[in-house]
Amino acid sequence: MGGCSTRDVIAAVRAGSEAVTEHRDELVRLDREIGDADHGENMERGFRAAVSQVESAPSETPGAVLKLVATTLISSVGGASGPLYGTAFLRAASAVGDVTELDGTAVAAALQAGMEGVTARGKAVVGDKTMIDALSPAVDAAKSAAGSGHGPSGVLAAAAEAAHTGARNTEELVARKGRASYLGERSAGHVDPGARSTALLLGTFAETTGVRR
Amino acid sequence: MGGCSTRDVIAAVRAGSEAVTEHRDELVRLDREIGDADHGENMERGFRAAVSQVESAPSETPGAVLKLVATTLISSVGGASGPLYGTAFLRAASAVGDVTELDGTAVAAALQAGMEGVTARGKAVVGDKTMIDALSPAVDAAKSAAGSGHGPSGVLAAAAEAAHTGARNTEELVARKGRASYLGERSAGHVDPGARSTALLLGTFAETTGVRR
Amino acid sequence: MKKIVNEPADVVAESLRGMAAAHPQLLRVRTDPAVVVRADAPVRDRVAVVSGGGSGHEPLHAGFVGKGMLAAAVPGPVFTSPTPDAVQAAIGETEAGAGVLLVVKNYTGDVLNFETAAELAEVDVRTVVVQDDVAVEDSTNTAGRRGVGGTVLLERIVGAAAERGHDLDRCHELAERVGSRVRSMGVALTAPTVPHAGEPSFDLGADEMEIGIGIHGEPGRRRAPLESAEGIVRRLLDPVIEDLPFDEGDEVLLFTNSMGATPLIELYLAHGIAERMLAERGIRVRRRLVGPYVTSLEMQGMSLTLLKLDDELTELWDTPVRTPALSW
Amino acid sequence: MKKIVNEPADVVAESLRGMAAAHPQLLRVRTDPAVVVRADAPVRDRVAVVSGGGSGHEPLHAGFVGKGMLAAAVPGPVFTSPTPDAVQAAIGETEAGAGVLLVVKNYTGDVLNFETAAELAEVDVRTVVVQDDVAVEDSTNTAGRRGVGGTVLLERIVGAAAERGHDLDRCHELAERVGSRVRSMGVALTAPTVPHAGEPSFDLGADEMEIGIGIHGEPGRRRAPLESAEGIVRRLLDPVIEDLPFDEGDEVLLFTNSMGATPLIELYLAHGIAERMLAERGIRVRRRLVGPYVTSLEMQGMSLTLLKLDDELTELWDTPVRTPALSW
Ligand SMILES: Nc1ncnc2c1ncn2[C@@H]1O[C@H](COP(=O)(O)OP(=O)(O)O)[C@@H](O)[C@H]1O
Ligand SMILES: Nc1ncnc2c1ncn2[C@@H]1O[C@H](COP(=O)(O)OP(=O)(O)O)[C@@H](O)[C@H]1O
Ligand SMILES: [Mg+2]
Ligand SMILES: [Mg+2]
Ligand SMILES: [Mg+2]
Ligand SMILES: [Mg+2]
Repeated sequence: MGGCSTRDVIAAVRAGSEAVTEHRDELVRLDREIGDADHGENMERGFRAAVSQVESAPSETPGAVLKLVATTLISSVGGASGPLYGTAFLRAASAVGDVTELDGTAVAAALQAGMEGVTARGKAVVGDKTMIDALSPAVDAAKSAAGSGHGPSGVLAAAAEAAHTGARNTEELVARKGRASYLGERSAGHVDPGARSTALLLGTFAETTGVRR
Repeated sequence: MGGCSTRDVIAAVRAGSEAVTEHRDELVRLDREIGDADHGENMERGFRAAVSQVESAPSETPGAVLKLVATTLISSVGGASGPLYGTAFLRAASAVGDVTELDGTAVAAALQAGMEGVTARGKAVVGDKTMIDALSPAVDAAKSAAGSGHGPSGVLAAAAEAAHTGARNTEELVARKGRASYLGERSAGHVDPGARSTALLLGTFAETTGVRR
Repeated sequence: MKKIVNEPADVVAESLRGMAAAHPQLLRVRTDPAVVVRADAPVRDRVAVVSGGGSGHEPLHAGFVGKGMLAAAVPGPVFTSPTPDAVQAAIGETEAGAGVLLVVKNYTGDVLNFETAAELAEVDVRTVVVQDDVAVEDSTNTAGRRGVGGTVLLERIVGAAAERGHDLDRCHELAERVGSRVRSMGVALTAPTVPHAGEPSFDLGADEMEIGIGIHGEPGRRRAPLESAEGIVRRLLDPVIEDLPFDEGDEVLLFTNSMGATPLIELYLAHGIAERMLAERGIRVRRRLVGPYVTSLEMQGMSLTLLKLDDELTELWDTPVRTPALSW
Repeated sequence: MKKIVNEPADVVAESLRGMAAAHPQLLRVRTDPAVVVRADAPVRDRVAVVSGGGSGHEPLHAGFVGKGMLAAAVPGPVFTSPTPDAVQAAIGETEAGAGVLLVVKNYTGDVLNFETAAELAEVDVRTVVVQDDVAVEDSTNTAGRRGVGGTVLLERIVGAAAERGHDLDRCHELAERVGSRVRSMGVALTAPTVPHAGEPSFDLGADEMEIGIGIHGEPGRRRAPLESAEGIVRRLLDPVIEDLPFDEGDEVLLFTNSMGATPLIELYLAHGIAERMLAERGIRVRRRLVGPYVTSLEMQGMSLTLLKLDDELTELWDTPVRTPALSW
């Protein structure tokens, strides 16, 4: 059970990009139901750009990769998800500092910092039917997995599982933040697209890290 | 077998108005297929106005009624059919002069004058897929019926029958005049709305006059 | 039928009432018969340029009433030309000693009704018939080419000449000149729905377009599979260019027109392609107009119009205009 | 999907290319990131009023770039707010010593991206957030009211103030004042289709309308049976009037806006009804704007916006403006 290297982080970003491309239409469909039908398009554009940046400018540390992903998402996604995911990756980058390998605790700390970034920008709380509803339980699960000694892959697996449940549970919620909130009660009965993409990314990160172990 | 009085002509106009109202949707549909979907609307508007004019300002002669119908159609229909039907009634009015009753010969002459008016304005010849394709055989039939001594009702009945056949035969024609001509070959396979309304009016006139006899 | 209307029969009258309310500085509206007149009409010693036709093509024509363009517009029922007495009323409201120029789009109904009005008028009336639609290929075996997008360009340029004080002869000559140098072609992606008909004027499959349409929901010359913007623009532009023909070195005004429901984002995209294709042929675009100016209710589609400019036409085009729809 | 486009991903860039070709006198277009800038920018010692947001609302915002209105517009992808670096580029192109006023429609994405740009800017930047949509009833349990039609009025009036040389404080105060006095509400009869999504953003039955829609193809607050124009106008106007509220004797600007595919004939009809209803309440319409100015691609529908005027706002509204979409 080793740490997570720069190469591993790059591989995770690449896999994340493939996953959002593969699920592009699903995310568009979810966003069409309670939003403006662009979340899949936004995520695909952002992660493609991130991959091409990460591949063209070699980064030395996991933190540097995360930071490059952050600035690329901010300057290529737009919409609500661009600044939110961008800030998440930016805070995660700061949290991991310039170590060359992340252990389980560092991964959990990165997730927690990322979530705090999203909250700072977007002011959403749990139950508002946003990506926070996937991220918050993911952070809790990650911390407890790290606390019981899991490495990056175990921490991410725990986080992903919790995020999936959290995302699924957004279905019954009435949105209070983002575009879906305009629908009022009509927003219930649909999964939040941002929560879904968060769960998707964490699941992919967990898988990639698991394989590399 | 008597002549056709002013009252008879007024009754015919009223019946014509009812007929175009009843067949409004049919005429719109025919015009939608090869035109701009307004012929039924145009005819209904025009004949309603004509009836209300004719009923409000008492005319002394058949010619005066026809003239009032003519000017009302001209000032209330618009489109191609307004000036064409208007001119037809205007010329018919001139043709009958100020007699107080029309015999069969007068009716045939009125139809012939009407047709010449349409031709003068619209320059269409038989085969161009216009109201002329109903009117021209109608005039021929009217003249021969009058020649064999028929009164107004017999003349109109002959005219109406020929007009119906003429209208039906427009189906196979390629339009060379009016809006349908823009369709080129695609105009074939549809009955011309103006020919149909001509047949409809003549049929109604024949019926009313027949009943009044 | 998805429309913001009350009784279908009242659409035109109610719409004109709203137009009068919207533009009190620019125009006034007479009803029965319906005529839209420049607020300051009659303008003494100026030729009155008057146009009209069926409604449903807005802003054509009423949206072009004002300084530097039309003295009056005569709106008929939807897709139905106005009657002669309405045209006569417009003449009466605007004639001011210098005569009237009637701008008539070449449709049987418009021609006949305006012709009757001109015959009955007791003032000096001249008529120009616009027939710029190259989609009508065989104009001897048809009612002749339709008047479409070119009408706006003609109304602007002749309106400018009238505003400047040119006499009726000169205005008429200019109108004929514009008419002889302007060509258009249009395409529909969807059919419009006439309010009194209540259903679309023709049926188009989800992947079809109708090429060579007019502006009245008439079906076009032929139906074809929907293409990319590149393909569509080429199908409109090539026949327009070849008809006049427009040649290398010619200076033109390019008018990219939305038929109503095609949004500006698509229209500008198509305009950019047309500019590039013209540049590739060495035809120089000197002036342009882009927007929904000659429409067919809520039809999706577009048309392209080219006008071969000369110095006088260009200069008149640039003079000030102040109407609801065109203003500079 | 019935659209005049090539690759969906290229729609915005290609459309901007066409826009640049269409209006060489008024604006220039920078790509990567996409920014539309006044032809004569930067204008020394003038506050630069800059706005932007997702594309698909044309002419908003790029069509309002020019003298007397916006110094620059920042068009994002369709229905997606632009990124901070695009906003920064617009600031860089237009700032000329008097600071920048960012006009932001209240959507989470726009607010966050413009906020980031403002934080990173090294010049004096002030922001106004437009939130005029009364359809969002419960603004504490939502992302707050959306910015819709009122945006155009604000951009015009503040653009006029900037053109006149008012400083950033004064322009910002005016923007806040307009924002506090403007209210809007919209209805959709059909849904728009986002090019990259390829199908309509929501499904509406043939006899249904969606009330309280935004401008991004978001479904509205509720669905209702389609009504007559009278009914539709009343459903939009009443909540707008009651929200501020607008009272008897108030002087207002009435803005009747098409969401894209609703044709002018219907829009003027609706406008006339709104004028009458306001008159019945003793609210005095002093200025009006009627047309497709804040759209949602090819959506059929309309919105009504009321701005409570005062002498200064009226006077600024009337000053000259010269942009692709608004010009007097
Ligand atoms: N204030 C917020 N805090 C956290 N997440 C938010 C907030 N607003 C929106 N989101 C997330 O962003 C997602 C939508 O992203 P996207 O569709 O890309 O942007 P937009 O809403 O601008 O079109 C939502 O599903 C939600 O998860
Ligand atoms: N030149 C013409 N000569 C005779 N009849 C004509 C001519 N042009 C058109 N018509 C007739 O007019 C009918 C169409 O009338 P209508 O639909 O009311 O007017 P519009 O074509 O202006 O919409 C056609 O069906 C045809 O019979
Ligand atoms: Mg979205
Ligand atoms: Mg017709
Ligand atoms: Mg017609
Ligand atoms: Mg969006």
